[in-house]
Amino acid sequence: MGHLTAAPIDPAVLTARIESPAHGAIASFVGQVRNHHGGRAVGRLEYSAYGPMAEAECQRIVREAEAEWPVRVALEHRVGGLEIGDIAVAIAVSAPHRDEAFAACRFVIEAVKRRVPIWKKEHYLDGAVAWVDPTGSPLDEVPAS
Amino acid sequence: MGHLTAAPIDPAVLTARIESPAHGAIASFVGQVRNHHGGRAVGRLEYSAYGPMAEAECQRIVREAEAEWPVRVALEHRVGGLEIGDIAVAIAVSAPHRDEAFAACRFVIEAVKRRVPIWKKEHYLDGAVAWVDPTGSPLDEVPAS
Amino acid sequence: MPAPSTQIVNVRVLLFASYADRLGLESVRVALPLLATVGDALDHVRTLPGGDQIPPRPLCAVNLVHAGLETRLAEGDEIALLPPLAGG
Amino acid sequence: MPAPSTQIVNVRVLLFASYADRLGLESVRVALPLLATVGDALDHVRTLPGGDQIPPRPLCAVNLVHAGLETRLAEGDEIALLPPLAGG
Repeated sequence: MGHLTAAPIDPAVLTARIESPAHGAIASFVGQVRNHHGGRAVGRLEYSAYGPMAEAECQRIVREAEAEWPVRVALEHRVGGLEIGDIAVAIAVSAPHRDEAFAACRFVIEAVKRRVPIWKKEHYLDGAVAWVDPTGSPLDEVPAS
Repeated sequence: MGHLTAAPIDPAVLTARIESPAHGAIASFVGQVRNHHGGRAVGRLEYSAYGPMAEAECQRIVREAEAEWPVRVALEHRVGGLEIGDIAVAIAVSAPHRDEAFAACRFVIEAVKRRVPIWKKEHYLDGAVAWVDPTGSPLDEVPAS
Repeated sequence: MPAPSTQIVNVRVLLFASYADRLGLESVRVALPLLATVGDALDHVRTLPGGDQIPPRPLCAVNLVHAGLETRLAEGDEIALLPPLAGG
Repeated sequence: MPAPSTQIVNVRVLLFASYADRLGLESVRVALPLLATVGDALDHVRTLPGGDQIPPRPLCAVNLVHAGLETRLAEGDEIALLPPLAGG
């Protein structure tokens, strides 16, 4: 397993895991904590997960990508508290050629966002806190007291 | 300038150059020397360039990407002798969102391949040497003596 | 007539993130009639205090796999009610 | 009648990679008539020993910018004949 981690993510470690002398192309994606969301200044955030399912779903996504394209895929998602600029998710994909590397990398990040049970609570600089709903506005906002 | 380098490329250095607290997405591409090409075992290779034009063209490509999308782009291409697994080209693109990061990253690698005057001489394990022509077969092959 | 115990499936429903906050709980044990579905478990949870804040068709999973409301439940199943995902 | 010097453009043609190997040289100075084009410079280079190995319509550049064969040349221009690119 090991797709979820509470420790900082190092993209170079992921890349090292999937490099191969037969693979000429590596496409990567890194998602980092932004300092704003929906026009509001974000101070920090927390990712929580349904751990066992999130691990299982990440593993299924990696296997699907590796079955669909001639690629090797590394995927890690951070959980717990993150600061601005911290890496939330990192994906590295190696392939013989770039078309496959890009296609698989894009597939993995889209699948992670659509399928992996992880939730994000944003702490805004104005003191408010909200669960983020990518399908709409922040949910269940707790206003600054 | 500085898009061409005779020294090993470190993707982490490129990423550090384009990171921004406002940018949540980083898409990267790395091209490495493969151990085969056209069914033949490659031992090492040499990249040569029309240096001043290659630098100018890389700079134009980066500027075009940064004009087309809200991105920051870092691009380096290695020249000189490379071994299997060495990085030949690295691109890192940061953007507020992943669509733009992927689109600009893809644009840059395609433009590099189509427009930057760099040539590759492959040294095969059987002793032969050839200039690579991506539009056809190896050119001007010098057979093993 | 079969024994009553065979007429019931005991399942656990897990709640996460905003749903857990709304109900003030992370897990509920539910006993449902034989042939009950994920939708039946959901209906039960929505009768709990705060449960009306869960939408009628949330994302659901059974035993760590995404599942539709029509999915038939078996004894010991772990059902999860998943708020809108926000990973990545 | 203008002085003869105004009737001529002096340019430099650079050769790279396989083209440089074929002709055994990396750079040629060429004097061409006024209004000459990249194509005219190319035609001259193709008359040199080994020059027939350069294709009739190679990739070309003038002063570090990709240029077509019809591009008009000016005094001091640097023309480059570029074999198929293989960077990236």
